[in-house]
Amino acid sequence: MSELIAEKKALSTILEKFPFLEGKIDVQRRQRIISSPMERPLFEEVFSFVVTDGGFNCFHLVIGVDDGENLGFIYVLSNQDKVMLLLKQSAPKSNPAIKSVCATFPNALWHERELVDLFGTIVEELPEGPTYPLPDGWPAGNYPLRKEWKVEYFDKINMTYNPPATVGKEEE
Amino acid sequence: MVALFNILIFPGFLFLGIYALLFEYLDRIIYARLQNRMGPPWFQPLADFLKLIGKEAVIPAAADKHVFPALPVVALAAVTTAFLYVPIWSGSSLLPFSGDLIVVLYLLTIPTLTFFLAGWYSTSVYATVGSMRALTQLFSYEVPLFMALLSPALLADTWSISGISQFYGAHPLYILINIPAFVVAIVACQGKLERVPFDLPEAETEIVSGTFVEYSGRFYAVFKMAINCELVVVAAIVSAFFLPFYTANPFIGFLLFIVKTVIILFILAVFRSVMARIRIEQMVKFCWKYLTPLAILQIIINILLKGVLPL
Amino acid sequence: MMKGPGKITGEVLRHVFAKPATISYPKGELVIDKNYRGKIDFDASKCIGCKLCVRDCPANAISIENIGTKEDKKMQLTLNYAHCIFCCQCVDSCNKDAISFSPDIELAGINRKDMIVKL
Amino acid sequence: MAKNVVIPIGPQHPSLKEPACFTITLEGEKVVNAVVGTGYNHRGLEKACEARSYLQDIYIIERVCGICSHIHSTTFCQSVEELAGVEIPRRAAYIRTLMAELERLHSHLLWLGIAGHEVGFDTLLMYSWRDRELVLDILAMLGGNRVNYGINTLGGVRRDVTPEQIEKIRKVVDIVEERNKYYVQLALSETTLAARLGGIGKLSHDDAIKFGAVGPVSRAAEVADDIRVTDPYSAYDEVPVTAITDNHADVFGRTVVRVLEIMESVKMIRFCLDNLPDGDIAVKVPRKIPEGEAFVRTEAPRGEDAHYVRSNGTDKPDRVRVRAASEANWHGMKHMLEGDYLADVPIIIAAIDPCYSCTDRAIVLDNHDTGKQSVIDWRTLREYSINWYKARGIDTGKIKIADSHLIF
Repeated sequence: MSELIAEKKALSTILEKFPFLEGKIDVQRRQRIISSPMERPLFEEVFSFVVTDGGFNCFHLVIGVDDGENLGFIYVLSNQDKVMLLLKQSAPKSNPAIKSVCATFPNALWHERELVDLFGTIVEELPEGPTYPLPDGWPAGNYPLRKEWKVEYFDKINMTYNPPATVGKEEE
Repeated sequence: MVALFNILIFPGFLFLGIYALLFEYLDRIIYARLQNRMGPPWFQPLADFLKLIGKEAVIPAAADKHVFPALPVVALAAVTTAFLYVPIWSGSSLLPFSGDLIVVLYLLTIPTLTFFLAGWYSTSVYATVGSMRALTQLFSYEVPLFMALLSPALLADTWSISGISQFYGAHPLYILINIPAFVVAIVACQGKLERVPFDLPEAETEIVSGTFVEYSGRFYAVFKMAINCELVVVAAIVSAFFLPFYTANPFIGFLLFIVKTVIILFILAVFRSVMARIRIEQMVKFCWKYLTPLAILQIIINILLKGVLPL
Repeated sequence: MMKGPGKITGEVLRHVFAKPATISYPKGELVIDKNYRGKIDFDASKCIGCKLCVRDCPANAISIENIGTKEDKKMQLTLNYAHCIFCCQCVDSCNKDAISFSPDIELAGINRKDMIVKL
Repeated sequence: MAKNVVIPIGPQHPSLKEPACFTITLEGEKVVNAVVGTGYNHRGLEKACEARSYLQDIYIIERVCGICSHIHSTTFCQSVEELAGVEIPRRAAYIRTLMAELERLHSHLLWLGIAGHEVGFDTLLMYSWRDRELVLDILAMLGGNRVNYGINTLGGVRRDVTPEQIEKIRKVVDIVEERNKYYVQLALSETTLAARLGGIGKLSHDDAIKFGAVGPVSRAAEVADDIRVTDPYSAYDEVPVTAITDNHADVFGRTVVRVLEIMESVKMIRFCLDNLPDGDIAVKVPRKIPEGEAFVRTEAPRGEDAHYVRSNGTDKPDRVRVRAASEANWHGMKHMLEGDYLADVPIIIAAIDPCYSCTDRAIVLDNHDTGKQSVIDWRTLREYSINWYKARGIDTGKIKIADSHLIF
C-alpha cells in the first residue's frame, strides 16, 4: 500500500479544489479512485475539473446502476499514470436527467445510448442517431436493467410487458 | 452426321460440359491440397450444378425480365462456341479458319460483358459495384492479354490458333522466346477468369458475390457452367499457344491435351493460392504499369526476331 | 528480406502431396481428448438427492427426482442437453461423485424432444 | 460520378461473422460516409447475471464472447474475489495466466486467418487456422472445451495441469512458434498483403486516445496501454511481459503487433510452464459475497476488458457491467473507414478484431425459470419480417411461397 503515489497525487489534486469531498472520494486500491454518488450540479463541476485540470483525459465507459430510488451513473476515467477514477453521479428515477459528455469524449456515445435504452435515462444533448442496443419495436417505457423490470413478465414474441396485476407493488 | 456428333457430343458441347465440371473439381481439389485441406469429393461440382438447377430461380422485381435470364445463356453460348476453334486431339481444331484467333478472343470477351450486364440489370447495389469493377478490370487485362496472345501469332505469321499450334509444334524451341508472353497471359487470365488476386467483381467479403448476387437457381447454374467452361477454354488456348506439343495419334493427343490443360490449371491454382486480392486501383495500375509494357516488349522482340530468324 | 508477391509459393507447393490437416467427417477418424467435457454420466447409486447440481447449473438443464420410495431411494437425473452448455459445473458441485463427464460429443439430433434424456 | 451509392454491409454479410450493420456511402469506390449500427446481438446478459448466483454467472460471463471467453471469466472471478477478500493460490494464478496466453495465441491466429480471408488470401486463413487447431486441442485438453474452457471458478481454477499435459503444451508451443516465425516473415514481406493492409484504417496516436481505442489497435499507434504491464493481475507480476507497440497506426501495424504478440505469448507460456508453483489450485469462496463494488481491468487478446461488479450481500450480484475490448474499439470505426476504398472496408472492420457479441452483450432468451420455451414458427417469423419491412416502405408480402415449403 506504500506505492500508491500516483493515486494519492491525483486524489490530492481533486481534494485541493473540492475540500468538502474529503471522505467521499478515496483510493480504493491500486490504480483505483472511487467516489460516492453526487448530485448533478456538483458532479458536473467535479467532472469538468478532473477532465481539464485533473489530468483525467481518457474516458473508458459509463456504468448505469439502479440504486432503488435513484439511478446511478459511474463514469470511468483514467489519466496518464493509468489511474482509474470512478466518478459517480446520481439522479432520481422520477426525473433521471443527465448531461451528455459526448462533446468531450466521442466514445461515450454508445454508452449513453445504452443508458437511454436500458435505464430510461434522459441524456441531454445526446447526438441524434439510432437506438442501441435494444431491437426495433421494443415497447416504450420498458427499461430492462431497472430492478423492477422482470424478465418473466416479458412476452418475447409479441414484445409486450405484462406484469401480473397482483405482483409488482408491495411484494417486490 | 460426324460434324453434328463432333459439335454436340465430342469434342463439342457435351464433352466441354463434363470436362468443365471435372475441371472445377480439379481446381478445387488442387486449391484445397495446396492449403492442406481435404477438398470436395469428385461429384461436388455436379451435385452443386444439379442442386442449383432444381432450386427456385428468382428474378428481382426491378430487373429486366428478358435480359436477366438471357445473359447466362449468352455467356455459355459464347464460350462453347469459342471451344470449337481450340485444337484438342491434334494440332488442328474442329473448325479452323484463318483469323479464328480474333474470333475466339472476342468470344471470350462476351462472358465478361454479360457479367457486367448481369450486374447492371440486377439493379442491386452490390451487383452494380461488381459490374463496374468487371468493366474496369476488362479494360485493364484485355490489352495485355490480347498482346500476349498476338505476339506468338506474329512470329508464327498466322491468325489461326490451329496454325499457331502447328507452327510451334514444328519449331518447339521457339516457345522459349514467348516466355514473357506466357507469364503475361497467365496473369491476365486470372483477371479474365476473375480469380484471386483479380476476383474483384465478385469479391465475396466486400460485395457478397458482386455481379451474381441476384442470380439464383438455374440462371446461376448456367452462369457457373459458363465460368467453368471459360476456364477450360482459356486453359486450352493457353496450352495451344505456349505448350504446343501434339502427336498424330488422336488418342495420345487427347491425353496430351488433358495433361497440358491440367498443367495450366495447376499453375492457375497455385497463382490464386499465393496472393491476396488486390484493390481495383492497384489492379489497373499493375496491368498498365507492368503487364502491358512486358507484352509490348514481347511484341517488339517477336517483330525483330521475325526479320532475323529463317522462317 | 526480399519483397515480392507470391512469397508463400514454396510453402504452398510443399503441401501438394502432404497429408491434409482436415479429415472427412463423419467418415474420418475423430480424435477426442479424454478430458473433453461432453454429455454427463450419472451414477444413481451414489446420488443422495442433495440437488446441489441442480442449484448450480447455469442453464437449468438438469433436474433430479426420486422415482423410488422414501425409504428405498432411487434417484433419476433428467438432462436436457439442448440446454446444457457442457460446463460440467454439476460434476464439480457433486460431493458424492455421482456425476461425471464423458467425451461423448456427437449429440446432434433433429428432434428437440430427443434431447431430453433420463439418466 | 456525381451520384453517391449507399451500400449496406450487414446485418447479414459474408465478411461479418456476426450481425452488425455498416451503412457505407460511396463516391466511386471511395467511402465518404460510414454509419456503424450494432445492437443486433444484445442478449441481455447483464440482466441475466442479476438473476443468477455468482457461480452460475461465471458461465454466463464466459459466454459473452466465444474467443476471449477465459479472460472474461477471469475478470469476473477477480472482481468477485476482490469483493470476497480472497487471494487465489499462486498455482491457480499461473494456470489462469497460462490459459490466458494460450487463448491469446488462438485468438491472434484466428484473427490472422480472418484478415487473410478478408483480403482474399484464403491460403493464409487455412494455414493459420490449421495451426490454431493445435492450440485449441491443448485448450480442450486443459479446460474440457474448445472455446468456453470453463477452467475458472471463484477462488481459483477447476482443473490442474499434469506433467504429461505440460509436455504436450511444450510440443505445441514449439510448433506454433516455428509456424509463427513464418507468418511474421510473410506479413512483413508479402507484397500483395502489404499493399492491401498498409495505409488503410488510419488511427493516429491522438485519435486512438480520443476514441478510447484499446489493445492492438492503440498499440499499433504507439499507445503503450497493455494492462498486463500497467496493472498486473494473475501471475503477470512475475511473468515478464513486453508490450508490443508499432508506429504504423494502420491495419498493417495491427497485424504486426498481433503476430509479434504471438511470439511474446509463446515466451510467457514457456515461463509459466517452467515456473509453475506447487500447491492448491483453489480456495473456497463463500456463496454470499459481502457488500461492495469492484472494477477490474484485464488485457484480453483484443485489448482492455473491464468488469464492474457490485454486490449487495446476497449470493446474487446487484449489477454486473461488462465492457469488452471490442466495444471500446468501435468508437473510432467511422473515423477509420472514411476516406478508404470499399474494398478495404471488411479488413478495416476486421482489423479491430471485432466481436459483436462482446459489444452488445446479452439478454435472456430462453425462459429457463418458467421452463417455457418460446419457439416462433416459420409462418409467424415470416409475418413478422413482412411487417418489419412494410414499416419501412417495402412490401415483400406479395411474394408467394407454396405451402409445401412450410414443412418446418
